[in-house]
Amino acid sequence: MLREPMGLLGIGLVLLIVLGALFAGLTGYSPSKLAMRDRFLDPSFTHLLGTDHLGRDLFTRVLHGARIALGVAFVATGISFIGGLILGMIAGYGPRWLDSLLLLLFDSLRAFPTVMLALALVTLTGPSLAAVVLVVVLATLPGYARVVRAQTMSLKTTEFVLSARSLGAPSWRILAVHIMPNLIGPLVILVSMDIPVVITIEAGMSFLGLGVRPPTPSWGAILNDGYAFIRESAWPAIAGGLPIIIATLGFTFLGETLRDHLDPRLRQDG
Amino acid sequence: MTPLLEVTDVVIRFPIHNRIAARLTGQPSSIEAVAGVSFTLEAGSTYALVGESGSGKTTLARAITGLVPIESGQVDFAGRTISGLSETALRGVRREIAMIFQDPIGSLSPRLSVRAILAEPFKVHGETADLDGKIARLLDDVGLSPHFAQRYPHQLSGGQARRVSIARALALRPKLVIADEPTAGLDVSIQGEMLNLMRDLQRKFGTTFLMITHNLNVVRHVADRMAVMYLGRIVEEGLTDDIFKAPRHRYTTALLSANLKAEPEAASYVIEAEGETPSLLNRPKGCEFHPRCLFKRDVCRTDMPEEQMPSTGHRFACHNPA
Amino acid sequence: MSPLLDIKGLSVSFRTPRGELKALRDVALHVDEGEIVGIIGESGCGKSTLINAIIGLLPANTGAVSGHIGFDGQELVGLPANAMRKLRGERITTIFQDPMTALNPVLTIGAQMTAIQYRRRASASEKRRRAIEFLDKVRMPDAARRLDQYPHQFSGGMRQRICIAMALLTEPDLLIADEPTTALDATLEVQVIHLLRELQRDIGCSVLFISHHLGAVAELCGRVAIMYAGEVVEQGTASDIFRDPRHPYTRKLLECDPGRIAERQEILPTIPGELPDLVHVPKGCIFRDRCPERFALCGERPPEVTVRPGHQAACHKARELVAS
Amino acid sequence: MLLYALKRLGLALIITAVALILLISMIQLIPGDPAAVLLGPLASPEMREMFRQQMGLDQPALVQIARFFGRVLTGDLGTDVLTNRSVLVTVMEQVPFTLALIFASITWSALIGIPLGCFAALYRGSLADRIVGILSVSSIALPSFVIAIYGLLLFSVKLGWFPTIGAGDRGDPIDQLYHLVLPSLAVGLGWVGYLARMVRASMLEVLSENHVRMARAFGLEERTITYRYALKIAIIPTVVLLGMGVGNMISSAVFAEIVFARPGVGKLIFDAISTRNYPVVMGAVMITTGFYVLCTLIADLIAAGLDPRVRSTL
Amino acid sequence: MSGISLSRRQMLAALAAAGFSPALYRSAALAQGGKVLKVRSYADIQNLDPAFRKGAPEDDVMRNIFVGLADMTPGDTWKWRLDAASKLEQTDATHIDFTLMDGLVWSDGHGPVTADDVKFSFERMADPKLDSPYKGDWEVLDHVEVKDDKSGTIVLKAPFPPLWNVGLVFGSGKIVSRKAVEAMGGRFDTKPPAQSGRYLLKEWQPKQRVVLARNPDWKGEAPYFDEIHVIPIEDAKTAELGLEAGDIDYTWVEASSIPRFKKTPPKGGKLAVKPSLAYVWLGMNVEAAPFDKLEVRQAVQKAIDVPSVLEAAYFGAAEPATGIIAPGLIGHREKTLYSFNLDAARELLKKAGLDSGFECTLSILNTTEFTSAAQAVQANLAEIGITVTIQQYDSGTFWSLGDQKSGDSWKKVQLIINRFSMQPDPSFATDWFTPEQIGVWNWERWNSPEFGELNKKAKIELDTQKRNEMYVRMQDLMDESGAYVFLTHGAVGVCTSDKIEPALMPNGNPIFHGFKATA
Repeated sequence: MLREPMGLLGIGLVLLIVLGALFAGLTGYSPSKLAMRDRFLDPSFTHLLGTDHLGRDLFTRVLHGARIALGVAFVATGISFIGGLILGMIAGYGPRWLDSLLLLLFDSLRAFPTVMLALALVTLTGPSLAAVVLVVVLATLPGYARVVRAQTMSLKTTEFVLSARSLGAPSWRILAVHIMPNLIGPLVILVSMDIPVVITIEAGMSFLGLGVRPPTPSWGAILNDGYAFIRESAWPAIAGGLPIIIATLGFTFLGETLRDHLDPRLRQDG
Repeated sequence: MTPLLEVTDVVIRFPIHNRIAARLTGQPSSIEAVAGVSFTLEAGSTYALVGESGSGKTTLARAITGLVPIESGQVDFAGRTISGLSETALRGVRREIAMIFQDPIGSLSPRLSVRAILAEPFKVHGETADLDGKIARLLDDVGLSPHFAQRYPHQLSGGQARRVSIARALALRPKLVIADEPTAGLDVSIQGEMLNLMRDLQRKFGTTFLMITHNLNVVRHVADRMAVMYLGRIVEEGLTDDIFKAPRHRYTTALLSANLKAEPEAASYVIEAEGETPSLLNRPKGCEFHPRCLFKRDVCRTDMPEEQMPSTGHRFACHNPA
Repeated sequence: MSPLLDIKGLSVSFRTPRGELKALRDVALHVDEGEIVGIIGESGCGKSTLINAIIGLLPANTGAVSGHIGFDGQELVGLPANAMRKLRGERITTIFQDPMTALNPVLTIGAQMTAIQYRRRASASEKRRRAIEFLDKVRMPDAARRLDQYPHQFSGGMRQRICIAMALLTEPDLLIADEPTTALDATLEVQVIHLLRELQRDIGCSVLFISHHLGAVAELCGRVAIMYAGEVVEQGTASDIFRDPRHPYTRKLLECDPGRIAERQEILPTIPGELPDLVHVPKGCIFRDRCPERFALCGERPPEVTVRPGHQAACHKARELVAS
Repeated sequence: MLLYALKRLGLALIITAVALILLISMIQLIPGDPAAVLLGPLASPEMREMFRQQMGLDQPALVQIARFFGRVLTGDLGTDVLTNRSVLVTVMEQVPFTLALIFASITWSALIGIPLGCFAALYRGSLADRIVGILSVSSIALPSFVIAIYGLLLFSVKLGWFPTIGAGDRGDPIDQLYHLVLPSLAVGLGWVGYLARMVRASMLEVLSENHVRMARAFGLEERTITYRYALKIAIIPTVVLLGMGVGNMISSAVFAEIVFARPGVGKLIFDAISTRNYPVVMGAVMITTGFYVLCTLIADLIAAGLDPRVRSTL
Repeated sequence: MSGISLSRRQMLAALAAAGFSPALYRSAALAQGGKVLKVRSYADIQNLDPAFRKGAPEDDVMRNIFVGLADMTPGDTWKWRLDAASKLEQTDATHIDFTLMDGLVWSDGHGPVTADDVKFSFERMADPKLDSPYKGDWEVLDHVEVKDDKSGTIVLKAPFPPLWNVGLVFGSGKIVSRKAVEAMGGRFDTKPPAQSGRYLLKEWQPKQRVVLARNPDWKGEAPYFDEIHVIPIEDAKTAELGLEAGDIDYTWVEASSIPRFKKTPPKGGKLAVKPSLAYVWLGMNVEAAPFDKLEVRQAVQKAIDVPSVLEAAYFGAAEPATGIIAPGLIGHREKTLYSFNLDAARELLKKAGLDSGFECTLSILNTTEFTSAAQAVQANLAEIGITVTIQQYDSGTFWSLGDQKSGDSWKKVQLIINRFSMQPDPSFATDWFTPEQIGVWNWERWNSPEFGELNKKAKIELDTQKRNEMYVRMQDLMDESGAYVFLTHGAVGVCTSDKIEPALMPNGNPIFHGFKATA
């Protein structure tokens, strides 16, 4: 795993973000303390990424933003992962009527434009991290469920599942012992490559004014503030956009190397 | 004494993908994989179902243990009717009937260790007392050293994987083992080992074997009785020796002749069957083998041959037998 | 005259996580013009690596390739990729094992058969005519109409005939058939083997026929080579090999074939033991720890013993092991 | 083929219906009295009551749903309470602009993304493949409104090449095209990367198949195999992907419509929700959901058409 | 340009091939002939009936397609001037005589504009049956006497000075044609039946633009431009860039951009800063604990450092406010009664027994301006132990927060930052803080009968000195209630292209027909 350069790059970037999130408090600045005097400062040694329109240190806010990004990313994709896994398996292995019902539900949810979903939900619950997580879950869960359903249906006819049935194993055991372990690998890869999309959804919601409550320093909020004062200084927008790119690169390469390693077919052991 | 397994007039039908289109355009909306098959299996013996791909032999085998639904007909096992039972009712039966599948490595769950694979039958039926002891004994029965328990399927050779699936099948000492192409995917040198192993286990535990294969050489050495299947029907059935010595149905003769011997300049082989097995979507009229048969007569084209019994236990259905 | 294909001292190794896997070691084999040579070998004996070496399609993790592959006087080992590519499809063609996946599912048969004639300066209709001619040769009924159909509209047997027609379409000097009948039913296998023999006589190309089915090789091939764990252990005419095998592995292989055993046996013969690990190749004879005839001398590398003209076996006891 | 299309169309209608039922139930939960928000607190109680009647909000949810679908079947999507013009007209006026934006974005991102994917697959493992990999992933990560603003700054203000605002004069297609360039750049850029990665993955899958090995054995050039034969198969899953993408591209279109002040359905929905203009919300969502389902259906049909194995079974 | 009939695909290919020759685009835009004025509005028009107009976008358009008896003079001081009237005179406290100018005629052949049309236009505004949201502007109207087809007298029930600052000059004073409007059932929306202004509504492309074309029958002073394109642009950033790229000739900018444009003027344009009449304030719901205690409210009043809040929200472009009435209007106060004093604030909290601090919410509209201001207030209140959670709302939810008739959010609201726009008459500010407005616009739910009385009297007080004292007293009452912290009146930055000379009211509102090209 560690030999491919892409794998190293992926792990390195993800580690960078996780470390950033852990040591956010050590930069010596508070993420929300206002300092009007030194607003829109360019990056310097005292302020690695400069300061925003309220004079707050952007590097600190980005690090605190990492906590939110990772939080939203892992909580949201976690829920979608588990929800998608269970619903997908039920749809794939269960009776046909249940399958078409669930499929109908998945497709209807996916038919909803994401922004429409976000708008309706946020007006429902008010802007908060929970709303962002809920939007992300509703936007990604149907996709995972469909993938799991497709794989469950192909695994259903494999000989090791038939032999388990011929032993008299009940359905739940077949799902848990034989089908799920073979699903987890590809699903983890799909989910890890979806994390960047999740982060951009949060950024998009902040842009529409539906994001997290100020002064929470989510990357989307920083980017959105940077957008509003783009003419004053380009740095806040860059400071907001850069971590999103780094996170995306990190998780995507991590996902790809995971895929090469978890998919036995691609393994080249001669 | 009553036979261990009795299959009478079993018909199995599969719906094809879009029924509406088929019904509108007059095509058949489903295909008949097994078209009325009957045979009996004596306890302790080995019975072979022989046929080429598309003959329905695998479908029939899977139907016996309820993996594939039967449209009509009946399956009796040790005096009890087991066709049409619900999944839960079938669980008891499935202790008595075990299955070995065709792909040596593909029939083992890729993410489980050999130990977990062998523990599965015991866990499913709640006999987990002295689990490790049982597993060790099973590995020994099939000639695998204990350290194989930690290996994973993709780390096994074809032969080793086949031994694991045999061990799994014998875990609960079933009365009947249905082996689907046990020698497929194995080299000739290893096939012998597998057949010897199955013979020893039969002698040791009195297990009855129903073997599904297309390899006539194997059948000649292992099976007591055999049946030849073509397009979902049994065209000839009888003692293995009788059929090898005097095959009557033209398809059986073709099969035997196509079985190339490893002797150069042996009598140059006359091809006794043309073309290939037709698709089940449009079954030929009359005797279904007539399009490929070199000895067909006009009657073969129009009506189905009656079944004849030249000697006890030997039957076939052919208008112009060998 | 020199053989069409002359392989001497060919060795191929692969880089694997466990180390250098020596798939082929010092293989010598030749095919004369118009001759059908069979290669018998069980899984893991290196026959696929041999084919890939000949047609220059070794996989990415190939390590060292040494020795010589002479083809009509031209040395193929080390030949630049482009020059090798020109040979493939023109003078050397291949048929593969699984007909179901050998054809491009989204192109019609006609399109695929004209595509492989891209080197010939001929009009499209001329290429179509030639395709139909070869489909007739492989006894495809109503070839003209079926040219515009797609692979999934043909049965397994039909698809293998199409592959054979494609392979012979360019009238190659050497046709390599890699287990062409393994995936077919017996009745069909017989027809394909007869077809191959007939077409070989008609076109006169040499054929390298690889299989693990002894009956098929015996039926089709003039000369036979037996491969075991990356080495050619014995080669000679078909009658010599099948009647008077001199290498213990060949003898055991023939003994195990249930088809050859006349009487019904209680215990079937087998070759006990496992294939050797080709990363740490054992010293001396490769078959040593599974060989019933092994004795002290087997520790050293066995010489190429010529039992009679054209019949060699790599075993110290080759001369004594006369058929009982 | 027709029968399959009809079956899918039926399914499509059901999906749109379920999506709308989800929407109506969600609207029921939204706090605040829509009438008050829409008419403003100045409006008198009687006016508010009359308005709530008109929008049918005083009925229980089920009646509302039944009434809504009843009217929809007759082609009447209700009237926009503010401008009391028919919702159908209000929404359909905006649809062409969003369609133009979406198809412009998809066209250029496919024209660049797909060949890029093939190129990366052809030279897999090389430095070029890695660079394409990094670029395509970064393009996915960049939110479209950031690209939009930088595009505006560079191309409109500094270089003055492209207009900043609106969708161009109605009669003049050239002018409309000029107004499409920057917005489609912003919306489409993410798609270039996504398509490149997807095409590369499905191409590698196809290149490992047996018939490609056979093509190589016949001496065909790697380039011909990749671009002519493997692409024909690899394009099939990509078309399905494009169908789904075009469908929910309305979400990313909203950002471009806001930043470039373009008319469009995305912004129409955004404004309608903010002013609680439910008839317009319902009508617009119904048309966008219908559009999504239609796109996925068309994409599936094209994919089925491209794959002879599927085509023959329909 | 339209001669080439290229298929869409060829066009894309041609453009790609030609590398998007920019020259082609630039020339195309200018070659449209005729003088065209392109201006921004913040939203699309929805209803052009004076009685049911929605907001500023409709006002800007109506000002050009309709005429009123009078309108506001562009410039820096608020005074009215004659528009379609040749004579307009307040003869006594309750009578105003008017005479229409000659040659005023309705479009689409609806005949001349008559005094009867003026009677119809004003009486329909006050008509309870029509129930116009703006009926308050003319509630004091008794009836309109028609002398002849050109002149008449407006008879009021009581003296009403604000009429001259609002009713007569702005939207509610626009004259519509009785014949045409009654033919459409008494009201219209986006298709005005008859127009008589300097321009006519030529075309409306929803969400895209409104095109006004010169009215050939206009007899008065001819406006400079042939056509006016009103383009709805929500995003301020886009509008600024549009101006600098030359796609629009007029836009207002956010206060926070004013310092930047002062330092470096917009490319190809100029900035004018106008004092805004609007008022921004921090309100406290007097019924929501702990703000039901006077000491807590006064503590908050003393804890807010207004300049720091303005620095955060407007980058110093806006001056602190002393009340809800902007400078230059009657009733403007010199300074507030409370002042920034943290220790006093902490003292007051201790008195209220809350010196250990407490939590509360601050509800705002989700714009950048308010978000920044809220975070500054949050920081200020944190100094005295109050932890504030900021609740951002989209416009739909925000504007119904305090409205009693739409749910129960009015109970939960604690702190609010809000901004009301205004007309140049003090009554327009004080009206919203009266007891009658509790549960409508008086979200602080501050009930001061004295304030209500003063508001009624001031509206009909003719003596400006007395009126001034009343409004000052009313704002003092607001200070004493503790429920209000006045922040600013904001600032209006107007950017116009160098090529045009804008006609702006004192608060920056545009009079498009007054726009001219620079000399």
